[in-house]
Amino acid sequence: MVKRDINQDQGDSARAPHRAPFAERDIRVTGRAQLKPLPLRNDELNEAKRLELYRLLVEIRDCEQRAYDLFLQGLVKGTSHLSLGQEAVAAGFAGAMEKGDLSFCTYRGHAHTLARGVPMEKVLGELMQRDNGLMRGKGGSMHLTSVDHGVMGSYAIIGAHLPIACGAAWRAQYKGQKDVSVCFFGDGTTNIGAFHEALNFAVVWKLPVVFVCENNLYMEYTPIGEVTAVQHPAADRASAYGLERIVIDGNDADAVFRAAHAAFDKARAGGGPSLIECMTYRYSGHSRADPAKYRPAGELEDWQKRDPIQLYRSRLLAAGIGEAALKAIEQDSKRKVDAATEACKAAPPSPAEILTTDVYADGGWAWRN
Amino acid sequence: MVKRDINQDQGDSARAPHRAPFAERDIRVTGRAQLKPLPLRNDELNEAKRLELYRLLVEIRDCEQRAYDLFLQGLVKGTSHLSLGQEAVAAGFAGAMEKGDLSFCTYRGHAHTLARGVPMEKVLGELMQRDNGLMRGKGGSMHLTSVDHGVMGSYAIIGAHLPIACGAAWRAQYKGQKDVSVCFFGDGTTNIGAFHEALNFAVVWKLPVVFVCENNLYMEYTPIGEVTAVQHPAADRASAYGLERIVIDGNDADAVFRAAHAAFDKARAGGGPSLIECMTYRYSGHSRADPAKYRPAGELEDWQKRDPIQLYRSRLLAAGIGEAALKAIEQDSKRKVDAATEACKAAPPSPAEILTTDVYADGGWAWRN
Amino acid sequence: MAELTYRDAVARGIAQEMSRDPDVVFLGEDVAKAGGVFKATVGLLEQFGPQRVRDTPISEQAILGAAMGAAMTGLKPIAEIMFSDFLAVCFDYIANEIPKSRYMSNGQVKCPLVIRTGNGAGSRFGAQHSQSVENWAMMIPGLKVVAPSTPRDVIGLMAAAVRDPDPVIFFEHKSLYAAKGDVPDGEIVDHLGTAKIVRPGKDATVLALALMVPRALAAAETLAKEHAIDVEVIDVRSLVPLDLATILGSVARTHRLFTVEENPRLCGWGAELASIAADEAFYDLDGPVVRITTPHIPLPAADNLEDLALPNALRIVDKIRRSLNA
Amino acid sequence: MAELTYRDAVARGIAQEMSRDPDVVFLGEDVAKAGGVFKATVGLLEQFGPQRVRDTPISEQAILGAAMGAAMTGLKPIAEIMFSDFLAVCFDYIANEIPKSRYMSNGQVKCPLVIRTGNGAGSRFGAQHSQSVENWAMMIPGLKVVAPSTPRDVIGLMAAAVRDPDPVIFFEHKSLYAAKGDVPDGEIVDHLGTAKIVRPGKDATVLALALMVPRALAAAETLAKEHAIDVEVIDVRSLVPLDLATILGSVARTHRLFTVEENPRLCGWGAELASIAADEAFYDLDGPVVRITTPHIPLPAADNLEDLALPNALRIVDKIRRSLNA
Ligand SMILES: Cc1ncc(C[n+]2csc(CCOP(=O)(O)OP(=O)(O)O)c2C)c(N)n1
Ligand SMILES: Cc1ncc(C[n+]2csc(CCOP(=O)(O)OP(=O)(O)O)c2C)c(N)n1
Ligand SMILES: [Mg+2]
Ligand SMILES: [Mg+2]
Repeated sequence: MVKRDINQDQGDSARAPHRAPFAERDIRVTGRAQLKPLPLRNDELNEAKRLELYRLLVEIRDCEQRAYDLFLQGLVKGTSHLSLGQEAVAAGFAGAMEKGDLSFCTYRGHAHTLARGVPMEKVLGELMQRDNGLMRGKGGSMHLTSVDHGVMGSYAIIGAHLPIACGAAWRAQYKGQKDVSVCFFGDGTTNIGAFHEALNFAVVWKLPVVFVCENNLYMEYTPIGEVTAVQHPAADRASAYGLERIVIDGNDADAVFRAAHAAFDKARAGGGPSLIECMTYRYSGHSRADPAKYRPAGELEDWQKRDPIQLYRSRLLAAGIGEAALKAIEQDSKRKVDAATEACKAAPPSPAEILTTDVYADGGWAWRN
Repeated sequence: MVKRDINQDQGDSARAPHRAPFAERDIRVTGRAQLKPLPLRNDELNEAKRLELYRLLVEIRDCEQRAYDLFLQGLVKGTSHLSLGQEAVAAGFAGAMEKGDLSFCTYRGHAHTLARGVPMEKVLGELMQRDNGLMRGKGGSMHLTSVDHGVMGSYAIIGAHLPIACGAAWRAQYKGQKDVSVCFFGDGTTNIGAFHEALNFAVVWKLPVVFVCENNLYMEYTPIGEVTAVQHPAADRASAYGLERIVIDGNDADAVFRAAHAAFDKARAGGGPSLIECMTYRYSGHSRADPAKYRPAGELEDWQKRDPIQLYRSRLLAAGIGEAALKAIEQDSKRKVDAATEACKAAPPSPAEILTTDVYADGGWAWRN
Repeated sequence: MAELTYRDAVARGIAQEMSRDPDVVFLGEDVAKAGGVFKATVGLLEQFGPQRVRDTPISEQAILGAAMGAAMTGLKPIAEIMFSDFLAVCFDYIANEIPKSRYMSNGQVKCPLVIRTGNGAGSRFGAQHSQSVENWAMMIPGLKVVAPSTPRDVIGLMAAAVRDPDPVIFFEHKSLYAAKGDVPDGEIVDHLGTAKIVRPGKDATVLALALMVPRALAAAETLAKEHAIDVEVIDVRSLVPLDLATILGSVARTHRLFTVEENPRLCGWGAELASIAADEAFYDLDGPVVRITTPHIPLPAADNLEDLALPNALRIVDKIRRSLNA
Repeated sequence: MAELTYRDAVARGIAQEMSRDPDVVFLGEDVAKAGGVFKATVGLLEQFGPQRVRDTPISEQAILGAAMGAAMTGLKPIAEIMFSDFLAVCFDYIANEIPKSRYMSNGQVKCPLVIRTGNGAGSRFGAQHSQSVENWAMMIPGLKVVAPSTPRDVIGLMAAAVRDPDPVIFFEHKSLYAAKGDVPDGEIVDHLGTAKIVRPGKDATVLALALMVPRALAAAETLAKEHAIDVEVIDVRSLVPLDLATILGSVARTHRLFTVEENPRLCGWGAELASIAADEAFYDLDGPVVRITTPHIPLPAADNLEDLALPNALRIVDKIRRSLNA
């Protein structure tokens, strides 16, 4: 019973009309028709998967919030770019990925990294630039990488990783491996040259790569609509590469999961790339330096009313999942974040000797004899 | 009487079905509907203009053919990229341009340079790398530039000049000047990042720039269809920038002229950029090094049956323009080419002292005191 | 005379030139409404309006291409590339288009523009947002290259760059934006191609640029106080044109040369200056020419590691002391 | 042993490695069906099939990005960038992505790939197709950089590059493609980071690379015959890693150093090598370190002008003779 209900309300949520403030940037879920030829198997979005998605949502939220708090305490150094408000994209995609699938992220990559199973301590440690960090402080928050978890890097030059994801997908195609490369990027990224080259390349070579545009309405401080020739910066360009136009509600973890799943199935079946535009919103400023004063009054609050976590929580409750199960996830998440924080605070800074390690494959940096 | 006839058969030619060999790459003239809101004034394609277009076609053909002959004689040095077969694009656009309008060309730019009125001697001199060349041999055939004629440079890095043309158009917009910047490039160029950035930028800033894709079916040696996600590499991307899809018969000088004229009118009226894809074919190889063996048998011959000069000649005769007028143009052209050739052969090589001139605005190259 | 930050000097320098010449226009990402991600261009939009101060898409090739096209046809654009690391995504314009068009056209095409960009380390941003890349520009024939170290020089060199008929790459050091300095009232116009002896000395010549200038000066004080070594510190300021009269003149007096640079080791501007000295001032030199550089590694994000990577006063003191005593 | 052109050596080198290792794949513009615009990769498509030898769109960023992603995940791609000048349109991959990923990830990410590219002048192609840009790669930490001067070295260094676990930029000189040389039969595998003394001598050390090697050798003959000057010529071959043992060892014997490079004057590899010598070999040196370079100008198209721009045997002889006799 529960299962059927759950599957029903996915459709409902995808059809739910958006509130007035969003009317102008209307989230048109035109991708649905296209999802039909590859329907979800009934067992995909079952209770266990849903609880997993909820856990991802909550853990990402808590960890990002903690990163923000630590920044206020002066413990996160350098810059950092949070995904508060955008958790459903990370959760939905990671939830649909299989072990061996590869993620390519941007500087706004904590969420995607966590979602693939990288421990919070590793992520927070890197943000705090400690020796226990994912890259021992050498990369910093913008370059989170965990090859063991399929997180093939976070890239801080806009657009650079789209072609790189193509390359990983080419390897899968060449070797007959079944993994999919998933590449996350923002709305602003659609206006840079590498976006265009990667999309065309991926289609011509029919690569198993999925391009995911998280449209949070802004580049750094400039509204995307002011610098883009079309309304939907990614989806309205899909036809330029012979791809289908897909825009989904990026605050709805189920909608994201389903779109991801369909795209992955297509990729694994040799059907080539997909481009998915997820409408979402970031609650904080672009980076830790940004108070986000450029946002019109009320915009944040309106989006918060469609908070991905609250939205998903209500849905699970309505679907008959007990409050206790959700509470357990929430408490567990808090414990994890606290434990990770303490571990990071106790961790030493990176030792001086790693300054010059791993420039080359021999482990060192010698450019001369 | 003659005038009316002439205007009539333009429509006919645009509608003429293409012969079987082209069926696969069908030239669909879908731009015509869109041209309607800006109809040609009756006096635009009058007899004088048509004779001018014919003169341009013939002179470009003769000059390019001569360049080829001189290459065979070892007198053209370096590389060179001919427009034999593509003359109607250059003639049609230049014929529609006004003094002050600006051309931005590629390495395949002899035709566009000649079409703006640059003397043959200057062009051939540069190809022969003599002191009488347009840039005294310093630029070479790939960089023909004549600021006095509005030829703002020929660019040899694929795609680089699209953003540059935007900049020139931005100046016109900012200063309230009425000139249009026209940017010519090939089909292969549509897959490079700068294409994408320029198109989006031009539309967002509503710049008076016209992008002209000369689709000659090949990049250097690779058929464009093998490396492009859509059939019409430029036109099928227009919608990604909110632009109308325009594909025209690039071997029909009248069709080119009309499309150019409409786009220029739109640009001058503040309506922003256009993107026009002209279907055409190059008779020779990509560059002087290329025997073009990769072409399927018969393809060249089929296109030659729709030779832009023969096509236009027949049309003018049918429209009542006398054979004598055409012959006069043809003979005059031969005389010009011969005179230019002789002048170039007699011209000295560039003197050593210009090796280091004009690196900086002071005329010299001093990077130190 | 007023105290000003390096950051505010950028806006003042640009404003000075935009007020003077209506052909000066300014474009970049987030530069107009938001005043720039480093807040270095706050107020320009309000003062000069949206036709002259323009936000762009994230399209660095379009930014530099548009600046070039505008410069060729009569404007004097200032283009911002937010971080100098991003010069790599529009490097064709830096290397092949902007610097070569005048030469290739035999003098027909001009390109009077300024590309200003946030350069250098110290912000713990990691390997793709911290590089010092003056050498990327210096190595390209046809460009001019400056890197001011004080608020006053920011204004004066910005004015000189905007008025210059050639393309100028203007490196602002991110770690200097908050630095303060006295700036005279009224118009300030400096000269490209002039180095400044910022501390006279007799025992060795120390060449530095941008953030390395205050560090070299601090090192000089320590060397003087603690080691009785009196070095001359020169703020090179302009890599192209290069003021070799001042630099080689100093070496002729001190007989020793040290360069202090943030470029990673290989092919930095220090290599160029050192090798010029090794040729033209060989017989003036009493000892090795020593380059003090960032090691040849990508930059780490962690603060302690980043601090270790860059030349600092301690390392400069140490290197110079050992070399002079050797 | 067979006589082979430098051009054919490229295809043979690639074929040798593709035969050995199925993870070696090759991509670029017009490289497969057409065999490359320089005809340096003719036959590879036929031999290894369309899955391993692939034509790409004109999308240099996609080419290098795809090579990088493939390298990160298990392939060993060879990517062609047709002319080295075009490295500017994909420079982000050269400067920020490929060389930094291993370091930033603290060793997690590997990037074993080869980027081969047609470098250098002599074809009268003008300023955007003739540059010698080894220094663009040498200045970036994390890359390895080689530039062979003979057919044999093409094969051996290509093998070494493909087998190397780090990214290697492989500069082929366009003006050497037609050059012939003896090549042994069978597998040839060389070592990165090894310079070669191609002519022993005692009066001065001359460092050269690629096309400059035969010119330096020709100059050496003239110097010996006409001026009784006996110079040692070293083919540097590998800029990173750099064989300073060989180079500085030679300087210690000859006491003079000349570099002959095609890079334009400022911040070329010659500057790096000269400044290393001016530091580490200062007390070995009996006279100035002299760089013989292309002047700091964009390259002209006209044959006589282009010939004037590049260092040639005459200029090398003249410079060395004057400097040694000074
Ligand atoms: C090539 C390049 N240009 C500019 C930047 C600076 N920058 C960093 S993030 C950003 C905005 C990106 O916007 P979007 O793609 O929408 O991603 P979001 O930050 O909203 O997730 C910009 C301009 C950069 N990192 N790289
Ligand atoms: C960035 C860059 N990549 C590659 C080249 C080499 N190249 C020169 S012309 C050409 C083909 C261009 O094809 P297209 O745009 O169709 O123009 P056409 O030559 O057919 O007129 C290529 C790949 C180049 N000049 N610049
Ligand atoms: Mg965004
Ligand atoms: Mg073409």
